[in-house]
Amino acid sequence: MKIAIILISLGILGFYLMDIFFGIGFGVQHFSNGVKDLYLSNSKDILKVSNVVTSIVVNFRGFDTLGEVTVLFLASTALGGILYKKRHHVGERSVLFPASRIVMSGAKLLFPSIVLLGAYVFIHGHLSPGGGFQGGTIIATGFLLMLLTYRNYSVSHNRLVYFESLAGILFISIGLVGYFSKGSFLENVLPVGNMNDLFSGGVIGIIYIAVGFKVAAELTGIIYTVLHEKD
Amino acid sequence: MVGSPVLFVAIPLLAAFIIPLTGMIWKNSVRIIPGLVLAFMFALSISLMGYVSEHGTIVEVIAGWKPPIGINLVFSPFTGFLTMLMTFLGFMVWLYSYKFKRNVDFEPSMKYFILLMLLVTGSVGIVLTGDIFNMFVFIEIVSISGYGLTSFYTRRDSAEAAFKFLFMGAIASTFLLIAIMIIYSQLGTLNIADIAEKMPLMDNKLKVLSLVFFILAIGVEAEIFPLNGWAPDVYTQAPGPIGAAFAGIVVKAAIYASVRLVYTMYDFGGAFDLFIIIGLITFIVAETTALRQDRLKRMLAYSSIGQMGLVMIAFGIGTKEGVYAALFLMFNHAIIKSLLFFSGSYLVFNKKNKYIKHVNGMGKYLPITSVLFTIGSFAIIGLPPFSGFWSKLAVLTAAADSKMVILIAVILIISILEAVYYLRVVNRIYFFDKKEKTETQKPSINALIAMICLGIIVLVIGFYPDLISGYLDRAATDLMDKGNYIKEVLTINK
Amino acid sequence: MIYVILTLVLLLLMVASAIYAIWQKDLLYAVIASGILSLFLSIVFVILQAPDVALTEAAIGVALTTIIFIIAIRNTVRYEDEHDKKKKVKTTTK
Amino acid sequence: MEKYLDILNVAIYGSAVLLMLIGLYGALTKKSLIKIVLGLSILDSGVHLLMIAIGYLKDGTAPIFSAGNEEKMSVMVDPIPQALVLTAIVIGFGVTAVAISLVIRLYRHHNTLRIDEIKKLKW
Repeated sequence: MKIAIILISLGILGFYLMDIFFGIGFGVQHFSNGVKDLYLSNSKDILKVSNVVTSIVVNFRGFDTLGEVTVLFLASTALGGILYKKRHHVGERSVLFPASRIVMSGAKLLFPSIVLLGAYVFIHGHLSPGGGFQGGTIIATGFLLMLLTYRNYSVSHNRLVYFESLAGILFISIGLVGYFSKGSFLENVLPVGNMNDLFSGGVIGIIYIAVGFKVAAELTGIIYTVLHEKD
Repeated sequence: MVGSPVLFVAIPLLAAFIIPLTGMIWKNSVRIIPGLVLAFMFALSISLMGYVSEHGTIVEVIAGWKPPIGINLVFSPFTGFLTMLMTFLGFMVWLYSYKFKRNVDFEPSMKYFILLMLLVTGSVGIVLTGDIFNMFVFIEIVSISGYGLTSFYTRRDSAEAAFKFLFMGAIASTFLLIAIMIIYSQLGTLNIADIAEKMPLMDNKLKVLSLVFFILAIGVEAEIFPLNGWAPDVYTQAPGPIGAAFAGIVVKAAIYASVRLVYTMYDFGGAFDLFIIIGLITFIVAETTALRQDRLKRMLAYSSIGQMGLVMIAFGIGTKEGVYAALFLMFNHAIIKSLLFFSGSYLVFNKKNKYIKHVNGMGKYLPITSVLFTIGSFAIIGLPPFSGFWSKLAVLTAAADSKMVILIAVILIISILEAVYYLRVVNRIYFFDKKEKTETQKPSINALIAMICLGIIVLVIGFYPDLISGYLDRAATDLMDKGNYIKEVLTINK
Repeated sequence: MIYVILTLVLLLLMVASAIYAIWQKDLLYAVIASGILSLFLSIVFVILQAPDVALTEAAIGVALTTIIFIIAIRNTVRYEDEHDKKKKVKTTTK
Repeated sequence: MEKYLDILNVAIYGSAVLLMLIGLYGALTKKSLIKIVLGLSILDSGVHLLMIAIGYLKDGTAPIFSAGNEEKMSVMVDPIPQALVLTAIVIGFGVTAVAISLVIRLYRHHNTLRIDEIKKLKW
């Protein structure tokens, strides 16, 4: 009975969703005077940033990114409050299978290059696909590999907090510098440089690096907290 | 101008990132800094309100891009009024819970204040922002801090209540994304003022469907009837002050969001009728359910849902008097329900299931708390010398002006039910004898100060309702004037 | 043409792995299936010209979400409904 | 080419909506808490596919200016849904992490994942 009600309501929902989106159409220009062209041209002419998604995420809609970083911060804070006790001590973590020697050496070999790749991705966020979130996540997966492979590998919790807090403070202080010198939060205060240069886009690169560090620290912290739960 | 709306978001986030560092050096700073920040936000809102009442709406752009491109924050008489109310309540909740006793070690309790501060920040962000996707981000901030705060007690049921809340919140956030994308795909913009201006271009069917998705999504936080299954459990299981924070801050922000959608973004009148229908159903169902509850906090939760229904009805009347009444009701409900939650948690302190029968004879043991609870009960029923009377009168007058006779009858009948269950509790406090010998907890001094502050506000507004009517009047005018909002936002010269 | 076919195949595989993830009683397999869904999704994002999103989805959807689910399964139960299997699994994984 | 576009219209929106429905079905009917969270994450994936599909433009290029194509602005796909999805994915991960930690805690209290045995509060 309950399943029947759920199926019927899902059917109604699906019907309306398909109706809406088939009507909207795929691969066509939907609107005539939206903000899309403004974003593209402003990103090219004023900010000199090649990757438009980056310029939207960091500058045009930078407030969203601030909120997003806060969501991750909140998630790791709430996680610590929810899983309140029975934490393993460092190095006492149980592993499903002990890693073989090949996996251990491979992980040791891969770890620096994963971190390097992550750093590359967030430093070049304004030139090529990628950026702070992607790079930060890649670095976090590197730490994840080490945590899974080595039984007694541990990340200093205090050091994670330092990185997290300092990166967050850097983000907001860049915003406040913009507010106090130009009159608007997160406004660009540095010269924008030339298109396709590493030093282009003014503060965008710096903010994305801060975001990268923050995301990496937060995701590593989340994984570390969950992994150290006693079952 | 002293300060700027962007500081409402920037300063708390800066503080939230600094607190883990200072907490390593000085443990007490994790409690004190959030309080200072909340006090700062309240002071800032007062100073900006003074500016706004003289010079008109402040529109603050982010990153130096004019509104259709960038995100903007709008501090108008309406949003400013709500911001002032929310930050004041946030500060009161902080003051009340500064020494709130709990039986777990200190380490999680430092997270409590960070989560509380960000809960208030997110709600203020929902109210101030002028961009629907930014509103989504703030709603997620509020939700996640809500999940953390709900499961804060280490009892087993609190995690379940939080999971329930999370389940509904996660589904709601996907609906919100769908609604945002429908609007974006048709109009190519995310700015509320810009959408409001271009709304006539949109197909009528899509307009209705996107509004339905919006209401489904925001209704979860706004406790609209079929979507409020989480609310009673969360109010029961969360720490006492958090119940007040939900009823006074989060729900107000969600109501604001739906009102902003219907009054500013959408341009068809049927939405007002939808508001009245939803509000009536919520009001009737919640108040009749509240009558049957045997646990104090569940009763307060259902009463809170019912009051939100009344607010929706008042907004649905659609005239300026209706908006005035709804805002007055929101103000009163925020203050009174916080007072009831604050004093109620001490009346049933440390009891296992917080049944209403636990308050028996508390009038002798906790005289001040009991008096404050009684004041709150009388005020929320709408007895004449208290503030609740004026707001209920305003609702009835607004309904009478619009010739909605059935509405008046329903509100009056349901109000009698409300009186029955509140007076039942008050009766138990004073005229029943305490049966079992259980220890009672005297409120700590900071909690007492917070409660007395709220009680004084209830009494003062009750005797001098004119103190606040100026603010309410300006806020109502501001909300009704849609063209002015669009003009203020889109023609900012920065 | 080739992209159209590739997209269709990927979409079909995505829906299939979603159904498998919901239908499968063994939670570990279900979680892996949802990880595979994310992998296909990130390829579809590349085809739809969204490389930034594809990178994020690949890193978060495939790696981190899956691993968090797997940690949760390790800390709890592996099978969806069978109570008698619960004890057995707990002893074998320890 | 128009014909393929029609097929893709049906296929992409259809599979996105299907993913959402499958996720919702799993979240609403399954009894295991982990299955419920899994359903929610599949629901999220469906919405993300939907959002990216709205921003797609026929024969479009990725919204990145490289040395040769500064003038090809009109054929770029819409960057805004991509930015929104980027935000939504990260937020979704935060919610999933919180949900999983709640699941672990519920398991610790009740020693089961089945929701019909946990139900103490009214659902």
